[in-house]
Amino acid sequence: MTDQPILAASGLTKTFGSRRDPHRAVDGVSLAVHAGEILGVVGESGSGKSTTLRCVVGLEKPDAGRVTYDGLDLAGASRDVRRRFRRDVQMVFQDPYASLNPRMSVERIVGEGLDIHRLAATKQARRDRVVEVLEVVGLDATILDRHPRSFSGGQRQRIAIARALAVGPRVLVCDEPVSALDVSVQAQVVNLLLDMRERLGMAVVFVAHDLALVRHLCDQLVVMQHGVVVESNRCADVFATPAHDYTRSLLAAIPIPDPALDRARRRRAAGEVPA
Amino acid sequence: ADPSGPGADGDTTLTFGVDGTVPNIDPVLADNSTVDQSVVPMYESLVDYDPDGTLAGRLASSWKVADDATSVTFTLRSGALFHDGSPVTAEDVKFTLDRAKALGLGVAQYLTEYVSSEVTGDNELTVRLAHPSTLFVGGLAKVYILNSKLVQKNAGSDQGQAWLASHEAGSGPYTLKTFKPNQQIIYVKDADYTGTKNPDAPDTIVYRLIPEDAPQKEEMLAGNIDVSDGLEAGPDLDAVLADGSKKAVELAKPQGIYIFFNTQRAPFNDPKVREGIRLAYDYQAHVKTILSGHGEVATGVVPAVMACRPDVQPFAQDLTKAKELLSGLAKSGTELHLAYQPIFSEMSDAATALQSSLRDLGVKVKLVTTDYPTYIEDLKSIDKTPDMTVVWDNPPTPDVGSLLSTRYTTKYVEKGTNFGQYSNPAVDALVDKAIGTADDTERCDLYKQAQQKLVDDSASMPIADEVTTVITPKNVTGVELYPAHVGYMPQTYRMSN
Amino acid sequence: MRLDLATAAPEAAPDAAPRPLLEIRGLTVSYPGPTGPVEIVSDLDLTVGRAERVAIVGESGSGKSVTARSLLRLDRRATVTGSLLLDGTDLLALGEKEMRSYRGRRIALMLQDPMTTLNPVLTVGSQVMEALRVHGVGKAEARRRAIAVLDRLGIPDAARRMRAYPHEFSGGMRQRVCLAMAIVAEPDLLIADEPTTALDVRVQEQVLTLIDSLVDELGMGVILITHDLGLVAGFAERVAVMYAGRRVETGAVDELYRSPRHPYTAGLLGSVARVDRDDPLRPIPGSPVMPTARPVGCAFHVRCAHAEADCGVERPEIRLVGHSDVACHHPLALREGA
Amino acid sequence: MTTVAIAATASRPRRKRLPVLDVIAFGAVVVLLAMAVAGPWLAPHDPYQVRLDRALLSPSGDHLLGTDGLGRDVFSRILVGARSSIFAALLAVSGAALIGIVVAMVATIGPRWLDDVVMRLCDITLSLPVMVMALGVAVALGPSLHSAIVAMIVAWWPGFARLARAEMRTVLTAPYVEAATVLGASRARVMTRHVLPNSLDGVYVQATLEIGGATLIMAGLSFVGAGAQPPSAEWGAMVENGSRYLSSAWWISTFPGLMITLTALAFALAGDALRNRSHPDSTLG
Amino acid sequence: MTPKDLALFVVRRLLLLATTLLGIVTIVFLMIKAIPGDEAQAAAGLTASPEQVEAVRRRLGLDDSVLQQYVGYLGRLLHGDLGNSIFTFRPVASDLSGLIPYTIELVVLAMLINVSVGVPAGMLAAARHRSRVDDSVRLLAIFCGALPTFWLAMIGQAVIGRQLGLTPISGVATIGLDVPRRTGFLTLDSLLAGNVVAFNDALAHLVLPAAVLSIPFMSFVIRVVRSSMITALEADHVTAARAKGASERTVLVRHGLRNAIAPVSTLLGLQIGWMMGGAVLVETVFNRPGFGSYLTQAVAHKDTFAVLGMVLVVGVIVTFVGLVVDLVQLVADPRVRLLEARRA
Ligand SMILES: Nc1ncnc2c1ncn2[C@@H]1O[C@H](COP(=O)(O)OP(=O)(O)OP(=O)(O)O)[C@@H](O)[C@H]1O
Ligand SMILES: Nc1ncnc2c1ncn2[C@@H]1O[C@H](COP(=O)(O)OP(=O)(O)OP(=O)(O)O)[C@@H](O)[C@H]1O
Ligand SMILES: [Mg+2]
Ligand SMILES: [Mg+2]
Repeated sequence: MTDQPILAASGLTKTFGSRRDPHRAVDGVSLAVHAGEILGVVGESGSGKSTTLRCVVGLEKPDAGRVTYDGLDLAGASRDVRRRFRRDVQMVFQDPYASLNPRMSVERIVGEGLDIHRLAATKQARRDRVVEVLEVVGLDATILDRHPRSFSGGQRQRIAIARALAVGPRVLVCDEPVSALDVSVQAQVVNLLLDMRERLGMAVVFVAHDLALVRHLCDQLVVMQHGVVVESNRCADVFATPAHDYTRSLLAAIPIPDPALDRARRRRAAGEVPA
Repeated sequence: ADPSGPGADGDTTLTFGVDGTVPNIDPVLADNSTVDQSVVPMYESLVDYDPDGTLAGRLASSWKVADDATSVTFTLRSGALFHDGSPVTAEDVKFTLDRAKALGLGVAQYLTEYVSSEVTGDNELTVRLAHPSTLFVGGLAKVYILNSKLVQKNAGSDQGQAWLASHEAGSGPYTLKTFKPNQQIIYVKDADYTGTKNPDAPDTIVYRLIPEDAPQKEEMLAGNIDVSDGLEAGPDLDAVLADGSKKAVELAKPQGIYIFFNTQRAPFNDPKVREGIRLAYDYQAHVKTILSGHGEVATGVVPAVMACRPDVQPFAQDLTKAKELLSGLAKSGTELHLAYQPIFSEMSDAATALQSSLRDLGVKVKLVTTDYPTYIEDLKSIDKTPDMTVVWDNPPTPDVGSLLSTRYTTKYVEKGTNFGQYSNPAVDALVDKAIGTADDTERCDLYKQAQQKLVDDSASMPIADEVTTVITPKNVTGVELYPAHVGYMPQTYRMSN
Repeated sequence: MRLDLATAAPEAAPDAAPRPLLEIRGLTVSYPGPTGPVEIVSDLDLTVGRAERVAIVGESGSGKSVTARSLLRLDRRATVTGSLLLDGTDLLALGEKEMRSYRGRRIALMLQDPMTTLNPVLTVGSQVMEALRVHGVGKAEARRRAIAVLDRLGIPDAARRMRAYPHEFSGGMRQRVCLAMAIVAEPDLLIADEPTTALDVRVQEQVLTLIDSLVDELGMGVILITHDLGLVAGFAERVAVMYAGRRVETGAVDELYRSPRHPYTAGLLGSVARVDRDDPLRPIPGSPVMPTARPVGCAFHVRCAHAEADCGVERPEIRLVGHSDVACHHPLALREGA
Repeated sequence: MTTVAIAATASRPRRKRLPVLDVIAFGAVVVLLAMAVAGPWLAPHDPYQVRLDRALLSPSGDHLLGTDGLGRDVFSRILVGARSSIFAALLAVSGAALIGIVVAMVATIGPRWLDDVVMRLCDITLSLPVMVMALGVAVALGPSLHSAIVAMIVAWWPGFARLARAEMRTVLTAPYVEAATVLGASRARVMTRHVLPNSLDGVYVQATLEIGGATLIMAGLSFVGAGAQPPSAEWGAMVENGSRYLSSAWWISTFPGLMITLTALAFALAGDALRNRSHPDSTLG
Repeated sequence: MTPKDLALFVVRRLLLLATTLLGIVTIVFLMIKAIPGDEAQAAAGLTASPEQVEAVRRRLGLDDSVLQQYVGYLGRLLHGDLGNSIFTFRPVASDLSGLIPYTIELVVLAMLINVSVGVPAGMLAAARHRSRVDDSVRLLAIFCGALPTFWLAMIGQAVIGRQLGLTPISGVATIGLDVPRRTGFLTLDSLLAGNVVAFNDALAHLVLPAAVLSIPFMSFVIRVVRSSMITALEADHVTAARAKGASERTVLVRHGLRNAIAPVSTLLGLQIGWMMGGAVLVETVFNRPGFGSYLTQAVAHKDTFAVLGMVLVVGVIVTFVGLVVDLVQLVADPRVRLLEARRA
């Protein structure tokens, strides 16, 4: 881990809605992720997590703020840098059913990035690389010609991750990659991400609802509320000593899969806020 | 419902099925035969042709053509009254003629020679003409005299056009009860009519305007119409006649179906080619099948009912000769355009049949649609005039000269009435001379010579003279053809019990 | 907190009958498929006592919602067999009209997604009132009780908010309205089908707390359906785990969490991240099996780390192991210490 | 990390048996198209040969469906007319669909104002009924089958444009399109590889459904004289031509009328079947 | 949505309407320019003398630049001047104002039939989704949509009108039954005149054409009602309603139909315009005066101003109907209100 973050955003602001009725979805958000680090972003629905991420990867144009990649401001960056950014920063989406083009075979889906960035000289080279990344995510070569509709949600999410991995990114931005999956499958994907950080030294930005999962996975944590970062710290520290009331209320609501502990927690919580 | 019989109060009603549209009953539009039959019960003209072809006075008790034929003096029938009770005066006649001329519409076409009128008394006026013309008086048969005071009272800046479109201002045997544009017209007999009375005429006349074939036929079959000319021979007609309450009267019309060539342009500047086409058509079959027998094969350039016609053999098909005459045309591969008006099935049938015959002879024909106003417009330029056009033609007036001069003389080339743009000095001379000739026999002879020349030169291709079958209740008599009017003349019908 | 709900519950018999509130015996639900009927839920047994909280847990497609709907006989296309005894009355033997009078009044259903459970074109109030109106309660009375319930569930200014439309409410408020619709007629049994899946942890917590307090106050039984074992630990008294349309394990909550006997239950527990411990996640390999494509034998054996030869041959019957009912040929041993 | 074996049990949709009605509909469409292609070679008589001596013959061995008022063989004319009747409809619909798709694409990629302008234009055009529009065009270009086709394209492209645009907008926000963008795909690549292929299903289905309607409108136009002109054997024109003989020679207009209904029915059912397969019960219609 | 929002909505819609109308007018104007032939000649009538044509040309400003002409054309339109018909020799505007009531009467009755048959049929199919009833209704709907209107009209006339004698064959009223024309709507006028016989007669003349006109449209209504009801009935709130103990009737109407109003009303709004097109055929065959038969005649006689005037009028009517549909949806569907409120 170097001091220079690979990817950082500062002062991101994004407003939706009409001029008469503006709605500030993201308001001065800053975050940074270093190589080999997993950054978690949590906050309740509508707090601006997705919008922040979309601004970071360039799917949305922020009204203010800047995104730096390897210390270079993307706004004024050369074409070359921007191309490298496109290759090095990849994204995984929440809905595994909508994130794969239903008309493409697995080979074409996963290989698309290779085509775009001309990373495979021959067809065979492309195929080899596709098989390689499929194996990384725990799938095998037999599925190359199949289409997304014949896969389960967990398998799709693996394919989506493989697509991102194919171009050899340094940062993987994941917007709730497991929320739509079954509990058993969620754990598979989370383990996969951990494994990749280990093996490839990739940085990961991980957005989630599930705080227990975030605690399990992340090194750094950003807590958002109403488009604003209310807390940003090392993950363990946030859980140990939450600084903000909002964070505390979030933590208090996390269920514990242990009847006795959970009953106790619930009693505590009920005493505090019936809202 | 049996409206043909006496009503509860002994009144008689006759319902006519009228095949066409009448959006407007301004008599200035009476050049259109449907409008003509819609206004004729309500109005009178100065003169009209009787069924035997003689020109007789109506509102005019007498008229005198000046010796140089450049003016005519009319004396009006005394005591004639408009429906509002005001007398018919020479002023009204002058108003009517001036109005038509000023509007330049419809019957104005019969007034091309008209310059002005000079009223010389309540019942007398003199009309000045631009050129000597024996045709002028006959043309007045469809110029209906308007009640000038009534019209002026209701006129805006439009010469009363808007008002007359749905009101009447006439002196005829019937008054208007209701007029619903394109739907129905109801007339009631005017007890105070001052002309020759027809006591047996129906008390009420109803026109139902049904332009489409299908509903017209259905209404007839259902017995909702008493009088119709819309049924062809065949099962439909038989069905209507079956119960014995109806009869059919055949009337020969001064109307024929023609094909006109653009004689000013290749290939039809060659009379041989025109003849070839003429010989290619099956006239007998046209009458038998397309007209369902309601007509006769044409025997000259003017309809057979007209006077002053030369003896001409009926036209007939001769494919061998046609093939020979058309071989050059066939070889050239030229595609000829044949224009027709799609709203009239006889025309589209004839066009289709001719196209098929010519195809057998190797001549390519393309059918193109037109409509009457466009056609007339196109006739104003030789270039725009189609190679061939199939069209109904009826003489402007029953005087053969009116037809010969407007259709076949150089004066009318590119004027919109010479359908073939036909120009032949010999014909011009004969027709001009005839028109200026006051003597009947001599004039007639000149007309015959002109017609013979036109036939020999294949100036046009007359196909058939038409006959209408009028179906009426058994008790109706007096169904006759008045040559200036090709539609119904209900005021002349007589009903007996 | 005063309750104004007493008026419509004449038969809330507190004389603690030995008979459970709901007794499900051999519930089997099948749907017509392209090649004949497909059994989605097979041979399910479950009992719910008064004021008891029972959870049904299972992954997507395991037949939880089908079970819930069949308890109210909502699906005309479904063939439901077995017996469903509510207070001794077999629901499956009722005529459609009688059944209708049970729905909402005796058994209520609360659905997963608050946005789709509320009709977007009707006011919130009218939808809550509907649950009473269809059972013949007068308009004014229904209105009064609807307001009372909304008020009770913490909707501020309930009388005025009755006129609002669902989209004018926040997610948490909508969820309360759904709950209000379900309980306004004071049912004996509330079935909540994943009532909190789409919600944030905090709202989820609030809704469960509300249901909890209602159980205490009204003495109704609750079946809570969820896919998240983590969620119900502190809520339910008993838990039934379903896999591919079959119950694989039922037990008292403490027992089941401490020492799951079925490998699937253990797998689910191993997949849940715990905020209080740093255990690595131990996911179940593969993906859940649909009831429509159940493998022969134990449906779980293709994913099971403890599977042996007989698992792929014969379907294990439910039997009592320790304090739990388990359908497994090779149940896990009792865990020590926990 | 273990490699997960992908069991064959993964929910692969079972191939459904084609319903009988769908089979019939697709069969009828195929037969009709075959007729349109091969009609002229199948016709036992020259469909344009006027034989005034054989007019109005009732159906017989020689003239299976009788002859018309000019003695032409009705059966042969129906066979030959299939081409103008069906192809005209096909042409009109595919022309409208094509223009609609292109316009939708331009509106989708183009700047906001262009999108606004295009959609306004669609609204305006949609506010004029096809029949009225077609008659207007017939006046402008002269009545003919070509004008009728042009008119229908003019009247119908906005429908397709709206449909395609709506689908494209939806697809454009689909995560897989965003994924491609994040991968660095160019706008052109995104449009052609991802958006276009995934947004045309609705258009295809709609087009199939509309072909039946187009046949009817074409026939209607011919009926009022603004469509195909003699001697064309277009079915609507044939019905019109035969309407005079409805009570005496019913066969002249009845058979082409039946063919029109049959064609419309076949395409409507086929379109319906297509739609049910692509997304059952979810769209209009 | 506050009254202010509603007012804003209406104003915005009216502005939109204005641009649409302007668009239609522009298209019509361009069509006039595009049609070959001399406009002045057409306006003056074909038999007009060259001097008259020139006078008309000057009066209509046709010697000005195209832009000036466009402005002039707009000005004339504002005064209700649609030009003169070369066929009826009357101002197109006055022709149309006399005829449109007939068409509207026809379209309104056809719409009533359409809705009162189509909606219940669609609901029935949706309620019995995937049953034999559903299949038959669907098939019937498709079949209705495959019948050529003009053909149906001819058959209806021959069979129902003539052979069975159930309805009059053609026309709008029995000859001789006259009521004073006040509104132009025959049914309304006869009611105003207190003449029941005339009212029944007018209605009898309307029934068959309206039924014929409505049949193909019914096909769409049935299908749209069916599919949007099916969608609506699949929603969770329907399950919730059933779970409350609501009867099938309540579910169908309150939760099904109510939620299907938006797509159905959109379709019905569009259909009013399409019906005006369909009226062309029906009016021709039934010999009804009206907008359709006027249009066919105008086309047959190449009556440019009449055709374009009509295009304009239909455009205006359809656009206004669109506005009404929008308002209906605004009232009936709070989701639309939300959308509008957001857009404001
Ligand atoms: N394209 C958009 N147009 C208008 N508003 C938007 C748009 N995208 C997001 N918003 C709004 O911005 C706010 C933040 O949304 P965002 O999706 O970033 O939240 P989130 O934290 O990701 O929520 P969730 O957990 O539900 O995914 C929300 O109120 C949302 O409605
Ligand atoms: N109406 C139906 N007709 C046919 N099959 C159905 C029907 N409803 C559900 N199923 C099938 O039954 C199975 C179980 O569905 P169910 O909705 O009960 O699952 P669930 O456990 O509630 O899952 P989830 O967590 O996704 O809600 C699924 O395979 C589904 O495809
Ligand atoms: Mg999000
Ligand atoms: Mg479920």
